[in-house]
Amino acid sequence: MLDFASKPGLLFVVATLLPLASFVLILVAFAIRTALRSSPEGSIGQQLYQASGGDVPSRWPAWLATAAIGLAFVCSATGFVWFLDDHKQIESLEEEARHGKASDRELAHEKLKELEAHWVGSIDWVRLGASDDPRQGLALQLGFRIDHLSAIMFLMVTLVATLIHLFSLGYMAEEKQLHVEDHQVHGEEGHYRRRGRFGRFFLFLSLFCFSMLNLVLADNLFQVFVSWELVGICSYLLIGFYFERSSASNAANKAFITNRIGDAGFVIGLMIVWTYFGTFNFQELFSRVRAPVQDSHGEKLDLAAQIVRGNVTGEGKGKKIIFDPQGPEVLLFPRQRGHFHAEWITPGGDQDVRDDPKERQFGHMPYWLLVAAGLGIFLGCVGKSAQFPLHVWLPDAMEGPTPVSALIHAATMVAAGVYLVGRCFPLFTAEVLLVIAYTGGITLFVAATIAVVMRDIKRVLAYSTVSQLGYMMLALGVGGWVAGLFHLLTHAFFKALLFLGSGAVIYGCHHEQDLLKMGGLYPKMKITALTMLMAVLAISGIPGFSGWYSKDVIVAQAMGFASVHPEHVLLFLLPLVTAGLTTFYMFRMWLLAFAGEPRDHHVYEHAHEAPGIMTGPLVVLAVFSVGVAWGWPFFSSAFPFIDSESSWLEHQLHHAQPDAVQASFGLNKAEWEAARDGRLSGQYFGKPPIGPELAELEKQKKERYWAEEYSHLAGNLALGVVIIGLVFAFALYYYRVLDPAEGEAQFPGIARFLTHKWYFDELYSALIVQPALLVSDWCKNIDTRCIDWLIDNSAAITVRVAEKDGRFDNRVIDGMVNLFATVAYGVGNWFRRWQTGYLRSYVLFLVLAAVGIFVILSYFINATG
Amino acid sequence: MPEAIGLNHYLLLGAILFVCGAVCMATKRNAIGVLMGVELVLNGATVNFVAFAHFNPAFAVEGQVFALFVIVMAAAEAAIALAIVLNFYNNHLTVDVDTAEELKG
Amino acid sequence: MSLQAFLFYLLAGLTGLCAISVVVTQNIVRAAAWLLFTLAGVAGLLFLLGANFVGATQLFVYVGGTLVLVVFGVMLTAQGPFITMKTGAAEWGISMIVGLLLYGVLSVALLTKPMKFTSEESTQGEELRRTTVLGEALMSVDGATQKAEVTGVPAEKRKELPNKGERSTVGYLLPFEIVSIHLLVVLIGAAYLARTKRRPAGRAGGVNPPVV
Amino acid sequence: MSKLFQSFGLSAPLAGFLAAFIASFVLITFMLISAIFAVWLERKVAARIQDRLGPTRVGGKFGWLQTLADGLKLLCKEDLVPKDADHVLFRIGPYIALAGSFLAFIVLPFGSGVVPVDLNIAVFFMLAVMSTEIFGIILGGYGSGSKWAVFGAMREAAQIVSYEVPMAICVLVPVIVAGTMSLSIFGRQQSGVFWNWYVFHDPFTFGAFWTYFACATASCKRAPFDLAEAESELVAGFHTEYSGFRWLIFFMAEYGSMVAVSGIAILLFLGGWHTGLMPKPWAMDLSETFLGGLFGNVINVVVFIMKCYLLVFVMMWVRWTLPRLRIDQVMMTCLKYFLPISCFLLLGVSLWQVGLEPWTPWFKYVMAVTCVGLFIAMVVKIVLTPSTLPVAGLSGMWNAPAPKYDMARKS
Repeated sequence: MLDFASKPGLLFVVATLLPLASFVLILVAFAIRTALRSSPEGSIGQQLYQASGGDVPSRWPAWLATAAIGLAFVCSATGFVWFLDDHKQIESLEEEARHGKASDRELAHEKLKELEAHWVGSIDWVRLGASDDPRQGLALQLGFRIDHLSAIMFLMVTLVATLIHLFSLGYMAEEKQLHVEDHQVHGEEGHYRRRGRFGRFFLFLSLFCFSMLNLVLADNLFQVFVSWELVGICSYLLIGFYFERSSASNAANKAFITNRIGDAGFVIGLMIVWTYFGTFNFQELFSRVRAPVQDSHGEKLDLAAQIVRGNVTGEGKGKKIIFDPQGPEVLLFPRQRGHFHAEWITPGGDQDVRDDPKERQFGHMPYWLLVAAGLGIFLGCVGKSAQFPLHVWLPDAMEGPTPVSALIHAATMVAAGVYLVGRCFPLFTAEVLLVIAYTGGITLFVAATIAVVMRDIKRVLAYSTVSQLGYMMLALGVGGWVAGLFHLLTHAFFKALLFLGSGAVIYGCHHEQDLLKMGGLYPKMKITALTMLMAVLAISGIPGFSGWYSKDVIVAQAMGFASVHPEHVLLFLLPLVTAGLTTFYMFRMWLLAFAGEPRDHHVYEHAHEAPGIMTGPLVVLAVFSVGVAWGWPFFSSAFPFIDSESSWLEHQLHHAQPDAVQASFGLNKAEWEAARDGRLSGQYFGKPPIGPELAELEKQKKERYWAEEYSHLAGNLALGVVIIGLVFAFALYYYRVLDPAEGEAQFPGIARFLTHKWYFDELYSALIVQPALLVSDWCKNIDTRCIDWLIDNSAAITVRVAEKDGRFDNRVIDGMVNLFATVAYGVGNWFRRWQTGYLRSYVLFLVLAAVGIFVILSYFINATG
Repeated sequence: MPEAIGLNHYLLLGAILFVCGAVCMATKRNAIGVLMGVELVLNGATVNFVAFAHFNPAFAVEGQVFALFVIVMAAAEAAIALAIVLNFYNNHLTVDVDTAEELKG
Repeated sequence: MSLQAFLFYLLAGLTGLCAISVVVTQNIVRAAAWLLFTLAGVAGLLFLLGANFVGATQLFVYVGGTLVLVVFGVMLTAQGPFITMKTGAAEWGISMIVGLLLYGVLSVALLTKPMKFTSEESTQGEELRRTTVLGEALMSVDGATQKAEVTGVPAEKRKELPNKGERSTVGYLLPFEIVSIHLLVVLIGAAYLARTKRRPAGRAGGVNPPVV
Repeated sequence: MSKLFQSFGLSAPLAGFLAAFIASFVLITFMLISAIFAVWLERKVAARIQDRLGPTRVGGKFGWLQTLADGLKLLCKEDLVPKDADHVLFRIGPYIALAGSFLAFIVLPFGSGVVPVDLNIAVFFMLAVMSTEIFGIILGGYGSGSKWAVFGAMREAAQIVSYEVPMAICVLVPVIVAGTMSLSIFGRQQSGVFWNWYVFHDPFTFGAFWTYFACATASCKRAPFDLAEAESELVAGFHTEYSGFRWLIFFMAEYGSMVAVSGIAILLFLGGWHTGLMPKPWAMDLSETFLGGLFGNVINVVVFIMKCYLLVFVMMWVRWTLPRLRIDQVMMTCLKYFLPISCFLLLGVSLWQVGLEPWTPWFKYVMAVTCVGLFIAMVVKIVLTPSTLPVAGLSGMWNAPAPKYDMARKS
């Protein structure tokens, strides 16, 4: 069944299904145990329940879940190696198919097809019936498509998840007890006591892992959406893991409801996509929206990978679209690319279109709807990735257990929004991309300012996460596709490390989260402190650490964009300034926690290092935080630790970058130079198409060119800002040259504004919650006064009518029925006497009847002749 | 004998068997006796069928086939009837059909 | 008197007498013996009519199978020294009168409306052919039988069929199979019905089931 | 034969009566002599198997006339009818049994054309009339008014009725191969060398022969299936109360049916009246034209009867060799083993005829030569084995070492 040799992509499917299997097994076991538990005292069920551990939380689910995700990591690692190997072959074959001898081309094409089929597969999930209109979808599919991005994401997710599972084994240890006292919940008799929920935690973790992996695996938007909602529900369940605490249940609700707003947008986007394209498959969507790169003869298109706009004229079969870069309609390419000529799509040309295109015909759709679809999908990402203005749920989500924060609310789920934006990049028009960029820019700045003043160690990290996600969005919006996703990967490691470190601190300090009560913990927990320091250095962008590589690319990309579009210079300044802020608040956190004198002796004295099962993952993550972005192998670059362009991971991500990025954001340096030297005449990724003249080219947008050109400059600038932030942090919180309290006193307005998180919660409360409460109060009044009155009265009338009717029924109708019954009974009684029960009499009757019939018959026969 | 043996001879014999069977059913109180009556009736029918088959060429096959079916059906009927009788005997310790009158009106 | 006629009268007389003996015998085992002779006589008549296969079947199934079953039934249900259940004289009288009435009606019907068919001389070859045709009909061999004429209309009155001369494909394989399945079902049902069951404790009364 | 009498000037019906009478007379005589010979044979066989000599005196060296003497003794015996007996049933029982057994011979061909009635469904007819034999037993057993007799009769009836089913199915196996139920045609089809015999036709007919023979033994109430008349349990079964002539008739019926079922086996499986030693054309010549056919017919009849007696001898051999089964074992053997086996054989032979018919020539040569080779080897072995002197003790009975016969001391 699982033929890995012919479909190695199934390795990733297996990796996805392993956590699902673990989830199902645990769930079934829990269901059985629950059923047994409710069986009566002394019964077999109860005995079985006691034999299987009774009320003591079972531990095997944890091991099962950990083993499942570990195995998934092994699967995805195997698959990744395989994939790289295959990809190498694919590249050489593509080369041969393009330039080889004619006889070899055929062979290369076939081999290519076979290799590509290794990593793609899908089945129909829900069939929707047949239709002639190809715009209507026929089936919702389940499928997988492995490219560099998803393969690397798989590795990252499974690795981080495995480590976090291991960490949780230690962190959630107290849930293994029969009774857990929740110090934050006060019942009638002191602290609230409940049973441990060790297994349940891992149950949810398993479901989450499955959903997240499925999201990465998916080859279509609908599957993404389903996984999207699944990770949402897991997030909800895990934030509310301590649901007895009102803060936790409120936070869970908040996260859930906030995400619904985003999902509403997502659904709108899905509807538009389904209506106009009839498919959710990414590849099919992109090939319908974007022009092909080259035609059937290998000639590159002038409008390669572009969204082609134009004006529609004519009716029916004569309908045409005349290409115009500002036109209100978008050309949709055929569902099945048969033979395709570059001349069909030339700037200023036209093309026949149909309202209901068949397989090989062109269609069209309004441009604004495409924008709306992009915005809708992005709104979903805003909700999931906690972007402004829907970022308010993420800091509150810190009510969940810390490993959950690390896995879901820092490393994986919140990054899903970024991942989806990256995946759907070809669907986004320039306007949408600008919106994305600005959303990211605002988010990263707002969150960083708030993080500066937070006292809760996890909140600092939460706002830091929001801010870093903003960086990624910004990068995607300004054309740094690789930069954004690269940052996603590096961030996953060091942010997971930061959270796990904070978890270790919280564990070591007996659930103390206030930074101001810590201090001087370094001698007590050296491993935690050192590993966290690695992460802090990484997130700050110190050269040589992984964050430096990714953040530099983002800043450079933003700088390139701003240099082409001076009106959007804010998009460069915000991330630059925020780089300093990031350094500042991260070091503030570290210094407050580990350096200096102990501020709370009660906390300090009881503090202790976490056990090995928790520090082990920290060390592994620290190694990755430092080195994940390094060049590989080391000797491939002269200065692997210093040259920010030598990152191996980044190069791998380049392979997955869609052509649309190049089309939308100009040429990169090498292409630009080729064009300048006249080697790229008319056949390149660019817009709008122009001749080979250099002067014309210069006028065009060249974000990517400048991004590469400025990369060192941007890196140096950012480094300068980082050093400033570093200096401030040490000055304020280590050397105490400046007093933070004094600073607060000097700017009370700003301090209050920041401490209240820019008043977002208050704003939402005033704008949405209060009006909603008011309206529901009205509704309740209408309900109780008007509608209930009506119903009460109509009920009384009905009762009176029914009484009359009942009397008629009893006397007249029942009387008739009884009469019939009496008559039938009497007749039956009379006939009864004929049934004697004696066989012999029956036989005699039979014979007599036969005789009679004979006589009668013979009479008739004689009479008729 | 005025005429050769013809169809009517056989039909009369069949009628004798039939009537004997009917009378047997009507007079026997032993359930198995009743069963024997049934067999006689069926044999009367068999004789008639085969006689028709012999004397009417159009029935040459049909008559014999139906006679065969009658024989097989009789076997089935006897099996099931005896099973019922045995069951009845097990419950009532008698095979008198007059005691089996519980279903009378 | 031909041999045919002599044998007919011999066998018919034997059969009829034995049939009457079945009716009048009070001892049920003797009745079974008379029934045996009746059945054997009928089988003889069937041979006389040239229906060899039916006759052999009559012997094989009826005498060798069914009747043995009946005798088994007698043995299994006879309690003590074979009680005879007497029937009242009045009932005898009524039954006799009714039976005679039936016989009268039947014979009158027979004799007043005599059916005339072209009787064929029964010869050895004819019998052979008939048995073969019977087998073919049971096996549904193509064209084994003529079109089934079960209405009993005499040959000379039959209308010409449109496709006269063609032999039809009517066969009895399907009925034969149905009868076989029927028989199987009946046998299983009979075995199920007749299996020994525990008697109600009150009625057992120390009577042991007959042992065979 | 009827024609012959008619040529003497007799009227047709009278000639027919006469012919029938003579035919039946010949047959009854054959049965009587068969029975007499078989009883003598049985005694001698039993004696030899049990290391005795058997009858030696009456009628000469081998006690030829012992049975005749016994018969005379039986005829002279008082004809007893028990007081509680149902006189009518008691008296007619033996005749019914004899009639069933005797009627079977009407259609049994002793040679090519040597048959009273050449019925085209002869084998079916034989099975049918032999099934009526039970009635004699049941009525006799019941009519005796003795519980031993009733029990014996019931067991007997149950046994025979049960064994008839696999026997009939086994008979169908060669019928399917031959495509006829006529025994004469069976005989003619198997003329020629012995590999034409249907027992060697295919594996299923080979199995069917042995199954048929076992079932036939049981339906003749022969050992080891003779529990219904086991002296040690039921005195003598259904004929406990019989004596004299009626008892003699029962025995004639039993030996008659032994010969009849053996005849069926010979005709269905073992080549009928053919010696199996001559190629087909010669064999046809022998039975039809050789010396006007008469001499051929005589040879055929002799061969057929000898073959029958060979099988009868095997039955006796089995009887005196194997121990008796319990009644439940008897029934179980039939219902749990023979019935499924026979059904399997029927199915198998149908499939063979449909799909594997081309294999038949190969199979029959190999099988026939192997079997005949084994048979000859067995005979040679028996002949060459030196006959041993009677020894004290039961040698080999319980696998105990035989007591050493001390020749030296005796001499």
